[in-house]
Amino acid sequence: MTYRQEPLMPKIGVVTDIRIDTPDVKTFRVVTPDGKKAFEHKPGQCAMLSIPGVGEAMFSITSSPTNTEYMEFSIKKCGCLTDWLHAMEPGQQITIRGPYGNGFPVDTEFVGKNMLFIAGGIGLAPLRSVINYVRHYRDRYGKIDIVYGSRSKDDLVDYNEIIHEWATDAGVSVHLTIDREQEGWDGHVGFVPNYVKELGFDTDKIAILCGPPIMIKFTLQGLMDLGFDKTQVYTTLEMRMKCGIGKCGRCNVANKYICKDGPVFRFDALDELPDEY
Amino acid sequence: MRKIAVAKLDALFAAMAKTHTVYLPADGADGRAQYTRWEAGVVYSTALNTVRSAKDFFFPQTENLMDFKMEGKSIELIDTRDEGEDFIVFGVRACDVRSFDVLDRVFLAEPVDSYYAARRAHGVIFSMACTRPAETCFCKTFGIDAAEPAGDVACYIDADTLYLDAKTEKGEAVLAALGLEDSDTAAVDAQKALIRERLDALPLSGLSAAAFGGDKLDEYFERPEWKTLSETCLGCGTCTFVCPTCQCYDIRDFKTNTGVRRYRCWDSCMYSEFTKMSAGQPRLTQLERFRQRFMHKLVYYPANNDGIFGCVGCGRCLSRCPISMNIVKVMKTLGGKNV
Amino acid sequence: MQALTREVLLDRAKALFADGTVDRAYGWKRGEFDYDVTPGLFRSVEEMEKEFVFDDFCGANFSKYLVEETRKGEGKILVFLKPCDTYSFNQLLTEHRFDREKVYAVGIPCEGMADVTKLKAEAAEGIRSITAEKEGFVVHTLYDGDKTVPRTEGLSERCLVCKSKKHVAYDELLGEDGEVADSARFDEVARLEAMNADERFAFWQRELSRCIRCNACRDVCPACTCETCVFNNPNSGVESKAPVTSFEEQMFHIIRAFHVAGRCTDCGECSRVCPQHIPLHLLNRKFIKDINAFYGEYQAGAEVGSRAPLVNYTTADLEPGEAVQRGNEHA
Amino acid sequence: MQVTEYKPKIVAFCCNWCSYAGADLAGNNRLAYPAEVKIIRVPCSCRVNPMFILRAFQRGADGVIICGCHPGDCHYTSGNYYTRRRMALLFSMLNYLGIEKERTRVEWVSAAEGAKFAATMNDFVQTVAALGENKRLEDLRCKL
Repeated sequence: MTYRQEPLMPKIGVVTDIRIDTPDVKTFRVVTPDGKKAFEHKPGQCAMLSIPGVGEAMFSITSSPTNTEYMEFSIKKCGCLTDWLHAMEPGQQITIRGPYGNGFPVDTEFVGKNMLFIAGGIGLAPLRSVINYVRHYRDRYGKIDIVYGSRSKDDLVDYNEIIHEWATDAGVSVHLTIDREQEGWDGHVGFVPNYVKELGFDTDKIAILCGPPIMIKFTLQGLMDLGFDKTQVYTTLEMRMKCGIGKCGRCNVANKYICKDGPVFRFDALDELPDEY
Repeated sequence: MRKIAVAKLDALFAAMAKTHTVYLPADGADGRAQYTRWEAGVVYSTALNTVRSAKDFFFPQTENLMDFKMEGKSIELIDTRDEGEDFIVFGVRACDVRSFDVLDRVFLAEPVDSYYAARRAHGVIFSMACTRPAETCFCKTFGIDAAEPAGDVACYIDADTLYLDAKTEKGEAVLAALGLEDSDTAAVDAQKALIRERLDALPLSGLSAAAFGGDKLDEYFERPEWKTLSETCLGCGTCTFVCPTCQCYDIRDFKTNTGVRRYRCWDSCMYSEFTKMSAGQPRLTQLERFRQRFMHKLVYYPANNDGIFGCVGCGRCLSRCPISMNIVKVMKTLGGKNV
Repeated sequence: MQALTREVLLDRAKALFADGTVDRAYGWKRGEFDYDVTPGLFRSVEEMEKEFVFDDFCGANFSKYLVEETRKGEGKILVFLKPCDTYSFNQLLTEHRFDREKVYAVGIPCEGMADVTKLKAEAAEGIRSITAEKEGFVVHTLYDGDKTVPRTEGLSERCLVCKSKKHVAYDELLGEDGEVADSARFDEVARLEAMNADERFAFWQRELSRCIRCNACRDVCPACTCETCVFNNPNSGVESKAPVTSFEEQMFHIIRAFHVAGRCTDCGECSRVCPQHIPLHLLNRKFIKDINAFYGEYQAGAEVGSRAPLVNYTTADLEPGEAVQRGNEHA
Repeated sequence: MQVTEYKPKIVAFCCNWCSYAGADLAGNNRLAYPAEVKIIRVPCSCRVNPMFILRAFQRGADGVIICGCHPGDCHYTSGNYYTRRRMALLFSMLNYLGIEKERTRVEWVSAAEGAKFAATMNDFVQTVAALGENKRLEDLRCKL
């Protein structure tokens, strides 16, 4: 008896385009060697990318499932593998396997709702796929608000897409902020949690948070103060992963495996888990 | 039920070896039993248990997953899986047999791990009843009956006779091909009664796991006792590596002279770098790592697997831990009178 | 049987807690059976009264725990040190690994500690209890009645060849101090040296191939106190977790032993904790024996501040080529 | 069938201040030594960590030689004295583990000793060639 299907066996992917987003974030476009998408995914799902001999790691898929041609990954340079990825040139092959994780409930709980996306820094990466998905099926959802902040103007990921595509859509409001005053920036200055409070959103919407833990903590508090319920707020978690399929045993928080049962969690569900993430 | 004289064990193994590779416990260089590939001259050891568990047969400490050849910008993926060979593991104790169920629920859950599944399909388990359970044994706590070991074929040694009882079709097929003499069950029944008597007399026979289970997260997670229990833990991997049910693994790449070999190896939640990311470390101290291991066995695993515990009571960690800290002490400390 | 009873130690600990000298104490904790004693940190007299033990199964050496524990809290830590533990204690002090001011060390005599594996081997399966009597260890078995194991057969190897009954560090001493012993601890090394290369290779392959890379030998070693071990460091290029090939087994054990060469006090903890019973002390002792032969007698930890042989030299040191010859010849 | 002559792979760690220059001099003087000797330049012989030596064997070296300044001539005053002690203990340990002792060597070669460098390498290659391939300290995976 032979089991030909092996979840740990990756596919070969080709990096066809590398876009420099910020000084430490690049966005990689990946297709199979015959030019197709490696696999279909849901917004918020992840994939294991690897350079053999360097390592394998989980990254969120930043492109929307509605993109039928390729997948994109926005990756911040922060370790051994990401250093290598950043040093790559287009045409380089990598390995890819997935999709992993639960993704956002875009076709169930989100349908018909107003949406509030709140991201900080590279935290925009997992949200971008949802934002573009929601924009693509615009009539299924209500009003869209996007709050996005980063250290400086140069650290805003996907700046051009935000300004020229998202902000120009009907029914989409984009609120950008940077941490400190900067020359050439006439937008808002301040941290995301405060900005969210200042903007003072109505509670008739779903909020999705993604960013550094400290931002999530204070933004969630801010949303609670505005009257949001934990059942309206979603986030994604990050843990070390090796297998991506709930077997290698390192990404669990209590009995939930982040790679399989996550990375997307609603805050009321997260409350039931111990604070070990 | 079938039988064969213990004096003819070698002939039995030789017959098995015609169709299967046979592994059995044999005393090693250090005088302690280890699973060994049978060949003429290898003597079956009746020692209660091997130092390493039997999980190696299905989930070896290291195994190659695939190879990569890299040239310029391109990567070639080479599937190195082979068909595998049929094998028999003889003399597996009841606790270790249960450990395969525990591992199955991880590796055979969708998506199925093909490496593990192939080995499981090829392996035939001959279990052995424990006539002399040790003071460190507590399989009964987890509902395992050492008098009635599961597996494909259950074996009993009584005086000069080995009795073999096929439990599955796979086991029956192997036994049928061996052409053994039929036997009544009288001797085995008597032995079962004796074993159960002995199990009841063990110092840990009263240990109960009823206080633990999938719904006990809140009850145990924040308990202050974790600090004192884990305080002198060395953070080594002994308990996890001798444990028959510990299944955490790492996937690593080795650069050969011409390419890359991706392999997997056992990993331990006790290691500080187990969960370390470039973005941070969710389990900062040994307390969290220690807690993870025992919570996984006693709470998380049952929560995900219909209440089955992730411990089989084999007692290996009881005798191997460098600081003699173990799951029994953890259960007794946390569970108090209920244990 | 130990010269001092649990009560003597306990009384002293109580007094030290009572007069405020210490606010916590390292000591041995009673286990599930007679032999599975756990090293533990006690925070009160009550805890000690309940769980503290001192008998023939208290092999664990507390010195290494002091590295982390002395970084916490303001008060002093009471630690009981057997003679061999005091050498580790001194060696850590020499390397400035902990604050001596935060420790109150009580030296206690040791009559040698039991090796449970040896007793288990004698008793086959099932130990109901073990008592140390004059004639030896009396093992009350589950199935075979009582068995008496002569003390010399039940003691750990390291205790049978004990290098010293003398305490080299303490704030106070309970009981009698002993003398540095004329130990036969290098005999086994010499026996290996006398073999030919093929035999030695076969011996070590047989032993090291059992290694499961649990790292217990490293993690228990009082000389291994790097904050991040090279074998755990992904940037070292040698990070590894499993003995994938025989090379990796050798690599790990050579480097482990080499890294503590000249600093290893021969406390024997590595061999005590090895779940696979690999005689790891034979690697460490080879280094000690060579150091003694090449550079003069040196006992790590014998005095605080002594310069370890590998961070020292003389202009007349012997050449590596000769060393290999001598390493065999002086056998 | 033609039998190709076995050529051992040798890794030579050479101190930048002496033997590395010595190797240069050997080249300039057209003193031949086998091409199988792969030189790795190190700032001082005491830069050579025991791990480097084991790694060389892992990756397929059949012999490892460390060349440094003559005792007393270290560019950093005393580096080679430490090398001498370390390697004495390491080589003795390798021997104790049953690794052929002829596979490891330390030689002191100054920048002026081009001839000694060539002679040392020739001799070492011959010695190792006589032993054959390193089987005891190799990592079979590297052969893939």
